[in-house]
Amino acid sequence: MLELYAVSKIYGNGVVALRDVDLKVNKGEFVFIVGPSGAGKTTLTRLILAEEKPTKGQIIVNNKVVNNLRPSEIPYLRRQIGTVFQDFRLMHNWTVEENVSFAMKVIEAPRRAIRKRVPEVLEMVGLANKAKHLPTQLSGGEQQRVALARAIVNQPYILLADEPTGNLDPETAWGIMRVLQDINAQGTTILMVTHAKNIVDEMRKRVVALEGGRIVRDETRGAYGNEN
Amino acid sequence: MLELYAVSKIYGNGVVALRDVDLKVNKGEFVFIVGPSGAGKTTLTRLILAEEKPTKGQIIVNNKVVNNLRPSEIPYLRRQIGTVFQDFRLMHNWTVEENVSFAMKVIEAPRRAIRKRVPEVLEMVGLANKAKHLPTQLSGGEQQRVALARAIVNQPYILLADEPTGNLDPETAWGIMRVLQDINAQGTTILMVTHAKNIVDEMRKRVVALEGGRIVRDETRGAYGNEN
Amino acid sequence: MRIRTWAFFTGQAFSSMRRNSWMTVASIGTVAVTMIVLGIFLLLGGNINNIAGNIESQVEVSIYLQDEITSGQVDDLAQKFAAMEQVALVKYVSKEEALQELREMYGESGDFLAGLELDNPLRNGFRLRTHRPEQVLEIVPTLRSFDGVAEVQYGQGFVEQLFAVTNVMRVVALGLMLGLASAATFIIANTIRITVFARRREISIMKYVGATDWFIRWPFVIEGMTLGLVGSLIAAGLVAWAYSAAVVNLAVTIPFFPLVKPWPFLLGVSGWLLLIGTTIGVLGSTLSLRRFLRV
Amino acid sequence: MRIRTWAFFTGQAFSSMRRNSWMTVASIGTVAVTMIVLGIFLLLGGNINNIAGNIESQVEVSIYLQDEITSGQVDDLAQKFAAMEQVALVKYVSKEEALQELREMYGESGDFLAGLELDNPLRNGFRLRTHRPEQVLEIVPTLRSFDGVAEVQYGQGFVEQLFAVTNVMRVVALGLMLGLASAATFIIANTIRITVFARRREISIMKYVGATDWFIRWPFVIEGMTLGLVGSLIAAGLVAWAYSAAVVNLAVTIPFFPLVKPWPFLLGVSGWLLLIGTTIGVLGSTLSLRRFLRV
Ligand SMILES: Nc1ncnc2c1ncn2[C@@H]1O[C@H](COP(=O)(O)OP(=O)(O)OP(=O)(O)O)[C@@H](O)[C@H]1O
Ligand SMILES: Nc1ncnc2c1ncn2[C@@H]1O[C@H](COP(=O)(O)OP(=O)(O)OP(=O)(O)O)[C@@H](O)[C@H]1O
Ligand SMILES: [Mg+2]
Ligand SMILES: [Mg+2]
Repeated sequence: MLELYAVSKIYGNGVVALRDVDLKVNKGEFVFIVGPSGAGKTTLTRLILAEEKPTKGQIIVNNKVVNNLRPSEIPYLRRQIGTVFQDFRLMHNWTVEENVSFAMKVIEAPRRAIRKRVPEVLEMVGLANKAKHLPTQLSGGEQQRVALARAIVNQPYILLADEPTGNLDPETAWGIMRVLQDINAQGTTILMVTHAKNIVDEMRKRVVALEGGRIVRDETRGAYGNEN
Repeated sequence: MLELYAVSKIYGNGVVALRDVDLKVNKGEFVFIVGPSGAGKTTLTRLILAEEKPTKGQIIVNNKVVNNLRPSEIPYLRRQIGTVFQDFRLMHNWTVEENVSFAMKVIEAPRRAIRKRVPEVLEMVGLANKAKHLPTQLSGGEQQRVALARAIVNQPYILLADEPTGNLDPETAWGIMRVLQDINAQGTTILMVTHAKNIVDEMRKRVVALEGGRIVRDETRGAYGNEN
Repeated sequence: MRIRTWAFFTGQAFSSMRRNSWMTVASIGTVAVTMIVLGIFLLLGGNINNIAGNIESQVEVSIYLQDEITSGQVDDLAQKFAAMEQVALVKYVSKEEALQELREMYGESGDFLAGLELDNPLRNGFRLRTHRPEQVLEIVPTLRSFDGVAEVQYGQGFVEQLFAVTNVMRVVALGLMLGLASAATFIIANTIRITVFARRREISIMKYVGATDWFIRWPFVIEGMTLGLVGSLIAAGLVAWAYSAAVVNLAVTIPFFPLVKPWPFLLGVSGWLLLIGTTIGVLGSTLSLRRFLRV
Repeated sequence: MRIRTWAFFTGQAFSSMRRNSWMTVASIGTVAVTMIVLGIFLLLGGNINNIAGNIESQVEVSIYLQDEITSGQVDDLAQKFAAMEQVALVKYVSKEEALQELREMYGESGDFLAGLELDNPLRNGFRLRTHRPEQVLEIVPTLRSFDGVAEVQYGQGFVEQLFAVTNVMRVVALGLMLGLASAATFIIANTIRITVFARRREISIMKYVGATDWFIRWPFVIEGMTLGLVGSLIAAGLVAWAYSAAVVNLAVTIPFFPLVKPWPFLLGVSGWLLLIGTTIGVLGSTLSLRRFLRV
């Protein structure tokens, strides 16, 4: 499903964000990516989305090499991957509903399917009553859940979620985790970047820990911190 | 220092974000504001900053009534209050250093003071080596710490911090909490909106819990959740 | 792409114009004002060209005949002149007619012409006009070579100067029109570029969600086209209205002033305005998008 | 405010222009192009006005004297004419001089004037010019009332028409200049509004950090001023260069064409361009800021 071979990323200003990262994620896995601020977690998701090109190494998504896709192929890669961006990236002057349905319009889904699916997903993230609001009229946590709704509305093969619970209270966060588990159970591979120690510790899923751009730990049923 | 009397806020679209909130915070206090997503926490900070006007009630900061300040007085109110916004609000095309020093230029601080203070504050939040970077070249947690640096650089009377650790790993978050405690010890009143249960539970400071726009709990040495 | 996608693009374009109403008004205003200025230049240019043509078309050749010539020879010459391909008009002017004209020209102060009827010092002759004024210069040598022709006059020196003036007028008018059309293109394209720039964040978000370049581009194309079309429609309307009014008014104030008639002149001018406005609207938005689509 | 704050504002303005280099180039380009067009209109307007004045200033009054008048009366009349405040120039033209002029006018085809010296049918007279051409119409009745004056001619009918034409030319030229100046103002102000709009987020952030309105405004004012100044400097330079070149060229091609001399004409035109460009730059940015400062 997702393979990284000796991937390094050095940004234009010389910052080394990733060093020789090898990672293989199978279909249907649920992986937590943890690590201190600036460890390279977001950079990893950017490379997978072809938002940045790796400086070295190879990235393969669904048996397709990502790092030298033609520009015209990138949209099709991104449609297979639902993404919750750390900074949400919502359209400020579109309603919640329009933000979510846009992802379906992009793949030219039938109008009927859109009308059925969007309220369903908004219900899942607990925003059914905010469908007609603009993101600027929402709280931080509500915006984050709109971003999640947009990411899952197309039932993508892979879900990249960059701190999807960062702005949520523990209770709402657990609600969201249940949604992610459901999606995962239906076959979606999930990579979730998070700082929520209690969630990682409780769920006991695979944990990949980054530090200074290197993978320092990769445990199948891990915890947030090193347990020894 | 900070007093709210029967404050209500109904947004233009009819959403009731705060209902009849009474709150008094004394000089030098450290207050956690907690509550579920959409409870009205950010709205509270917005009213204090005169970013929005309350629909009803009175807000007093430093013995000055905030809710009918003349537009020309608002900047002087905001200079007494350092703010970490939930969405950071950094200038994308200014370096970290410029973002932080801008708050000092606004109050026309001497150039020498700026040159001394800015690196000091960047050191405190652990970003001394990123001074010349643009926010777009920073990780989410790094941006959040720039926002904190800007908020504290002028040693304000009041610090409003809206989830200042939301994008930080637990270790970095604790580093930031120590910074806040230091500032608080030097006399700054702190209102911190947060979802970090373990931080609130550990620090045992005053906790104000909001729910549906109402204050449902106000304990002097409280915890994140209700303890009974 | 499917019909519902096209409907979406159109809806997209119109709701974006409504949401950014402020910027929409500014853009349409800029297009309209620029196109009005261009329209005025086109009208000026058309009229300058017309005036130049009018002036030139007054150029005629006067042929004076020898006194001893017979009327048979005169008819013969008339036929020869008419047979020349450059010649458009041949008119015989007897010396009596010439004197009469002189008298009309001088009016009251023409007293000194009194008594000349008895001993008319003028000569019989022809006046010729050519199809194109410049041809005057070509035919003069041939005319001089005909038997019975005493003298050929065409305002020697003056005609050459006149052509120089009218040519300069034409070049200046054309230069102004082309220059203004480029300026209009530049201004409108710039305005649209800045409005696209103001929305670069939205464009990048669409790309991150998996939209193809054309999916993003179409609403902008439709929007650019609409802005350009509406702006230049306003301009064309105002320009046409103002020119028609001006023509009516000037016909009263200075009846002899040779303004080009409104129809079909205005049809051409409006057509150019609409074509240029709409084209720049479409191209401006499409080209400006390019740099922001690279994410 | 302190000097370091002013230094900060200036630095701010320039680094903002550098960072948004793309938008800066677009704005300066728009100002320059718009101002070039305005400059061309000012040049056209000035020249039209000049041509109108030239044509009008050729208007003169011819006074024909009664044949029986004495030379003492003639001197007397000359003094009376010169004493009239509207009269700028008085010239005596004897009938011999008048005949000579006629002959020169007709050149070769003036054969019919031969022999008139012996029995000159023309009359002695004066030619007058007034300070302002319109004054011709005022003084004619007075002139007619003088003793010894047989007839007064000033091209009746024609002069009225001429004034009508030159007045229309002036009105059109002035209208075009004012219209174009408004258009330029509108386009430049619009461009600056859109660039300010594109930075509304930055403006609101400054306000949230406690900046006063003027603290935010000054860098924009300096930036707007610089954009306007640089754009109109470019325009003024190009217009001045092109006009000087055109004057030199036309002096060769059509030497008699009455173009206004480059100096000090160009000084006035450039001055206007710089003044308008800079003012709109400043006002445009200041006024556009208003709506975004309300946070
Ligand atoms: N566009 C960029 N240009 C240059 N450097 C960058 C850029 N983006 C990130 N960096 C740097 O690369 C490093 C890794 O950043 P990244 O965003 O991947 O961290 P992260 O693990 O997501 O951190 P966080 O938990 O704070 O979001 C950081 O040091 C950051 O400053
Ligand atoms: N500008 C606005 N216009 C209309 N409604 C708004 C606006 N801002 C917030 N709201 C609504 O007001 C309520 C309170 O929002 P607020 O941002 O204060 O919540 P919060 O407690 O900060 O939540 P979070 O923890 O998710 O940030 C929410 O229901 C939100 O949708
Ligand atoms: Mg990150
Ligand atoms: Mg909030």
